[in-house]
Amino acid sequence: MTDLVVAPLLVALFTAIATLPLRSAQRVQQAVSVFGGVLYLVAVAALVRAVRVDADGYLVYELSNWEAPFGITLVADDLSVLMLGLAAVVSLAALVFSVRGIPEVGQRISYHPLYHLMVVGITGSFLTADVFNLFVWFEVMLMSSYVLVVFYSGPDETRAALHYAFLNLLGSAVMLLAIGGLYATTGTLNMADMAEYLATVPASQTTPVLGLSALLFAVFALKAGIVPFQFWVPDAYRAAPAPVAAMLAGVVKKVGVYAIVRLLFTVFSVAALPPGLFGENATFLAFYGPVLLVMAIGSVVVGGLGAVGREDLDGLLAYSSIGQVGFIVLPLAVAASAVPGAGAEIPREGLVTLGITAALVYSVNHGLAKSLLFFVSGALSRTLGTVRFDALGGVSERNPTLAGSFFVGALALIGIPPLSGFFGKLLVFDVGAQAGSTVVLAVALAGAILTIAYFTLAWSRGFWGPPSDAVAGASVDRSFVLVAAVLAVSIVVLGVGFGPLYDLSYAGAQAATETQGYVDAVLGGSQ
Amino acid sequence: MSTDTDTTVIARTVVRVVVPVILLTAVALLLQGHNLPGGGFIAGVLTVTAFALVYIVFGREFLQRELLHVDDDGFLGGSIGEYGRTFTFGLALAASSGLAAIVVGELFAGGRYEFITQGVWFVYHVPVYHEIEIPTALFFDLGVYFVVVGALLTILAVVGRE
Amino acid sequence: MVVLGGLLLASLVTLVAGYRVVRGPTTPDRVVALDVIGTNVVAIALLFALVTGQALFVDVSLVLTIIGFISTVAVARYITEGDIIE
Amino acid sequence: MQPEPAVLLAVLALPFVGAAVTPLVYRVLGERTAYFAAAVATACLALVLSQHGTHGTVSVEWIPQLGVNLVLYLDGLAFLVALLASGVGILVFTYSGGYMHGEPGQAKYYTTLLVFMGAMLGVALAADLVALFVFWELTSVSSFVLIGHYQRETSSLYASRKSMLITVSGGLFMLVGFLVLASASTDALGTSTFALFGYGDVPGLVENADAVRSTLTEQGLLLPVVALVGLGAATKSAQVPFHIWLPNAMEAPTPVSAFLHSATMVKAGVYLVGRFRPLFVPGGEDVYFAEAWLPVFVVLGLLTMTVAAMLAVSATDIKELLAYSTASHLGLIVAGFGFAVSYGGEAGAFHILNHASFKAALFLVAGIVAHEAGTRNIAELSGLRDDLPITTIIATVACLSMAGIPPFNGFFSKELLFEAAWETGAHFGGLWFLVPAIAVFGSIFTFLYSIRFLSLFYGDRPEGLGEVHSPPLAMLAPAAVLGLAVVAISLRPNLAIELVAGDAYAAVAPGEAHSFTVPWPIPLEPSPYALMSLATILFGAAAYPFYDRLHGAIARARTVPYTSPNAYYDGGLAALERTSALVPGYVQTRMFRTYAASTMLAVCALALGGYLVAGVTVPVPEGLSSLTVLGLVGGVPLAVVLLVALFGAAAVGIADSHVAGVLTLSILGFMVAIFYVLASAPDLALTQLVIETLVLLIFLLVLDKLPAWYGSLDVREAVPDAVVAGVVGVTVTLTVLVTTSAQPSQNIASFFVERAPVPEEHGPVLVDSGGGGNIVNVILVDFRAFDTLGEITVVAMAALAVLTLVGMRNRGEDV
Repeated sequence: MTDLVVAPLLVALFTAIATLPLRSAQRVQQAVSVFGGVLYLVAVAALVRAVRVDADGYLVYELSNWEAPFGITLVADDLSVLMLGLAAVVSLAALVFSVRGIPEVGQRISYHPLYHLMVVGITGSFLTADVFNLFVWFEVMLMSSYVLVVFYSGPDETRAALHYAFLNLLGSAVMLLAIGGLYATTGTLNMADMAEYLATVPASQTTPVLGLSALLFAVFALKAGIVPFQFWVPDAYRAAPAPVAAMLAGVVKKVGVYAIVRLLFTVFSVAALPPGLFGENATFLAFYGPVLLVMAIGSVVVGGLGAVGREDLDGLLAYSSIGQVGFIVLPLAVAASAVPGAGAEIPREGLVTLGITAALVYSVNHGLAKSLLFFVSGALSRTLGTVRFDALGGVSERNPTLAGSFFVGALALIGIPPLSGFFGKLLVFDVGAQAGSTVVLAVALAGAILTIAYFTLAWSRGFWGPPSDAVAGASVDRSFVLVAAVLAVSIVVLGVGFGPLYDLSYAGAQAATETQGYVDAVLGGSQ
Repeated sequence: MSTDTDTTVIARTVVRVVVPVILLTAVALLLQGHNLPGGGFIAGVLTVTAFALVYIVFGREFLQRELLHVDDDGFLGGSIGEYGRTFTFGLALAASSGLAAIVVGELFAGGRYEFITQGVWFVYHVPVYHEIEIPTALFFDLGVYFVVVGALLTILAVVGRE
Repeated sequence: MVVLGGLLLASLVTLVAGYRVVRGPTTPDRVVALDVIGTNVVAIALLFALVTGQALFVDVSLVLTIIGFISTVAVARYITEGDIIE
Repeated sequence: MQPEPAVLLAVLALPFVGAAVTPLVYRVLGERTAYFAAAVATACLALVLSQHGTHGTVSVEWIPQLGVNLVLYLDGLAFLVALLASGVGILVFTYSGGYMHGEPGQAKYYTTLLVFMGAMLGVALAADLVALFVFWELTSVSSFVLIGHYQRETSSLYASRKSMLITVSGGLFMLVGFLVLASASTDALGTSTFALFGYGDVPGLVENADAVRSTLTEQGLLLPVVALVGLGAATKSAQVPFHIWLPNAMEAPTPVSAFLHSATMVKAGVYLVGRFRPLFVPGGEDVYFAEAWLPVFVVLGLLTMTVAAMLAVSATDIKELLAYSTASHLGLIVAGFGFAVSYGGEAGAFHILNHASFKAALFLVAGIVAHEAGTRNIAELSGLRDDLPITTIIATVACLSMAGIPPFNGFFSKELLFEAAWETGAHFGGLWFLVPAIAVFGSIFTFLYSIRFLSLFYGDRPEGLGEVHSPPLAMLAPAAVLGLAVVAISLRPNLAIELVAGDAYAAVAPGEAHSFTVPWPIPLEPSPYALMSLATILFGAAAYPFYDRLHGAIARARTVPYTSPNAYYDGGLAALERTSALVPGYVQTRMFRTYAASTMLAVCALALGGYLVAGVTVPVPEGLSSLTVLGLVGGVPLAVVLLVALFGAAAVGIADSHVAGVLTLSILGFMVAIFYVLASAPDLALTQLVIETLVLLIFLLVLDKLPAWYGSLDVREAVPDAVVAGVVGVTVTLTVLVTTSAQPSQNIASFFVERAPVPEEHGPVLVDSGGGGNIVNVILVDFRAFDTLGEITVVAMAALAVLTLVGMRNRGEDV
């Protein structure tokens, strides 16, 4: 049943369509919407199962019945289904949270369709094997997220959304330029076809491709909020309603990360550089290794430093997202430098897989933990009307479950065992240690210490201390507590039983580096 | 407030004549799209310009009451509600026509047709035309048409209201 | 040759009208100039259809002809009423 | 004899299971939950005791993919620490039953304490480095929660954050050390291993100590690994300069201080040093030196021993005194383990036991004093012996032991340290004699504050001291048990060594090791170390009359700027917050101009960097040399069209009003349409023209909502903007030039051209071809209909966007 590949996307799309005319029947609309979220999770689960059980590990779907590379192809492999799984879990949690967490008028006007269309965009981005189609799903994802960020339409929200929208529109223009250039240079839009072409044609014929790939990379980095493309992040996350912030930080950011991994490691890793700066036999990754490293360091430093001094929980979480994405990019930088031909002293293929595995594990952990933290912040904001630290305090006395969930999420991001975040940190450190890179280790340690510094600060200012008047008189909606608690439990479970997540991430990392497997799966299907 | 006195007779008369022509062109573009310049998108935009012309020359009230026969009952109702239903229908149509391919594939071709597989159906021995070509893509294009019409009119109406 | 000359002429007119759009000085000046450009685009499309023998471009001219005046009407309304939709 | 796997697992599981059910138990038992917890601890102790004398590994598969398993290892050292964790646990839980009477948050308190106990047992038993780290950090986190128990107090919040920052950060450094070690093990053992002790077919690091050590030395990683592991140990065991969190940690309820911050958790650090000792100290008879290891830990230990003892003299609060004293004694143990000679290991192993016995007793005594007398200020306390007779006896025994007076147990372990220090100093001679000298110097201060603490119970009872109650039995009994333990070990030190400490020594000694004995009741033969002990006591006694002066002098010395680690901690955090303010100040300025400029410059840098690295050559556009390529027929008009478009674009920038700007923009639209016509793209031309009209309408709708004036142009802003724009322009132009000149050997376009129309031979139904004459449309609705589907959702969302913006305006979150 290869139709399973397109199933999650269709579920989300039809849910969006179904919620559109139900605007007058609020309860029905919410029920349909949440049911759609559940169905999406089921569809993704079925797809994960199909890909994992299927011996090849690739499910290829050729839309409109046109064979690759001519039509648009969707590919579900270990890498994309891992990300889809994360998206399904976080999006369902955010959806349940939204039912009470978004003002009713807003839900009626447009929230549910926009939300599901965002999921459509995310799903399409994870699955597509066509660069232009990727652009389309990016647009779908971004268009909906612009609106969701500006949802409350106050002056702050409008400013944040404007910055978000303008910067990403610039990004879209750049992406279009890059895609046009890639088409002109390689004669194809299909990623597998492009990879095969780049691998077979001498480097001298495709010299512009590195620069074009750099343009694409910049756009993905913009989506992922990696320094120096992080400018939109703090304000947008702060302005967005909590479930949207959770989705942006938890999943949309990971779309950028996914795209970087997919394009750099699956497609451009096989492209050879002309002899020059990086010596003979260098591939594009030789160029990206140092670039990623610098960007990772910048992210860890800017995000970590920025978070320490914030006066409100949302701001802290937003800056933290910049810092945490640095931890995802850091092992990718090591992996890129370790690819054979990337100019590393000793190319170590094991390190490449390990680096990507670390990035994927960290992505999943960050997706769960950061969305959990945004939910707690949203629950407080919805109940108290503010998340400024000077108005918080004593939440752990008033609502131990909510506070406990926050604690678990914060510890997961710090990397305390046996939570899922610990293994993320462990793998990042391990990548640094195995690469023998003092810089990587120093940056990771500094970032981790900054993480402890800001989360202990948030905890002591917001959750301990004497309860403020606002906190003492407030009672948090049960659905918020439930969502937070379920995610907290899942973080503990994923940590204690880390094996399956590791297997999935490792398989994902292997899928990312298996260019030939990807090419064979996509192009072989038609021959 | 009637807008009848605001615009000149010339304008109103010209619009009366031109709007049907525009709509007819739009439909023609929609139908010929598969073989000649045209298609759902351009047809949709053209339809919207026709509505825009009515808006400008006759006013919103006239369009709602006289042409669409709806009352302006609030932000999500009235003409805006109608436009909303239009693009919803368009989306549903486009997506369903894609889904139909899967279903047809399951039923008749052993699951061989993927999402949005299009086909062409030729009907022979039709008087005058001899043969007619009916592309299934037409349904998809129709969806595109309704989305464009509904969405652009929504924007026009909402912004115009302000 | 005549057709080619026509194309050149239309381009020249477009150029002159473009100057008027840029310079103004009043909005009506600009609108009228823009209308002139529109008309010339119709001409260019038709001439091009003649040159290449592709009838397709007649469609373009047709559509432009029937909607070309909308912007003029809209701007006119904007100038007189300050708002184009009541 | 091998340990019983089920028993070891049960030891580990019991506290966690207990913790899980504690909230429920608390609902039933209320404050008597203390005795439930004590029962759990008793069960653990019984299980630990049942494994006395066994030795070996037990492994449970956890994450075999990573080579990480739950490997438990029992030997003398693990047994000793497990014994302390569960044994002191029983006493502390019982004591809490009295101490915590009427306190808030008891369910959380007992849950966390049980989690801590489980984690501590885990630290003691884990032989897999990752598993060890797991439990290690768990103790830090439970300590964080317990220090913050009085969560409304600012001082608790400060203390808990400090301990978390220092111990967890230190733990991360340790983790890095572990990973470097594991990475090096690949080269040393042929396979990467996290196991300290081998199990199954997994090799252990300690068993292959020589190979691991030589590999580390070769790779220059020996000192880094020792230092990283040492950082973990030093932060956890409050070694100078990381001792600063321990005095603040006294904000925790006193039973917690006794349990975590004296008897067990802080022992995790010294335990770690002991654990790694056989890996880094070479075995053999006449080994006096261990590369990297000895310098690091002897210096760290002796420094801490001395500095912390001096700080204890300057303390004004009894718990503060005990906290510094704890750090000092941990320094002693670290120094002991640091020495390569066997006495060092003996001193460390034995002192772990001794220190736990007397220090836990003293903490419980301090708790009784604070609880019953209502103050912890040393200056206000004196002559308590009449009010607290039994407590006084306990305190006397424990203080004399702490002071190192024979024949109390503290003396023997300190004597062993002196032996180690003297032997090492004498072996190398010269400056090395400083080592025993410093050991004596530090011990004098230990003697001083021990006697000072003791004096609280003797002398005159001050006027200001109010009524002092008798402590409840639940508080007195545990202290008495610990006091009796001190007496018992003091009476039969060699039995204690034979039963517990000897095995612990064997565990920290490299290679095969035997137990040891100490001369009881006092060493009779004159020896340098006996003299050192004598000197300590004599100097101490001589200096005691000047205690107050010393107290004042050290307190004043602490105020010297730049010498206090606390000032660095506080200053560091403050500096961090100041630096943090720079991020919104300089990076996240909320100025779109900066954002866009930085983003675009970064994009351009990446692209240009890419072109540069790949060595792109800029092709000369052929179009410039000959207009004919633009199309034989449309050549000149095309040039004119593009030229007009260019001027139109430029004119938009200088238009004097919005309407003028919008109308000028229309020129551009028309020119593009003509361009499409000339380029034979009727579809595009059509779309362009209709969209042009619509855009104009929408512009006109919103024009009067826009501000009429944007502000004047500032040259200082305009020039950088122009530069950025120029760079972007160059990048885009370059991209277009280099890509349009590329000649790919494949192209999917030809496929579309071929397949789009209806083929000659078609049946009644056709699905293999596009079936349409208009390729553009066939691509849109067939070949790439999926893209179109995405794009129409974008169009629909644009409508929803406008609806949302207008509909939600000014409603905010309040609706």
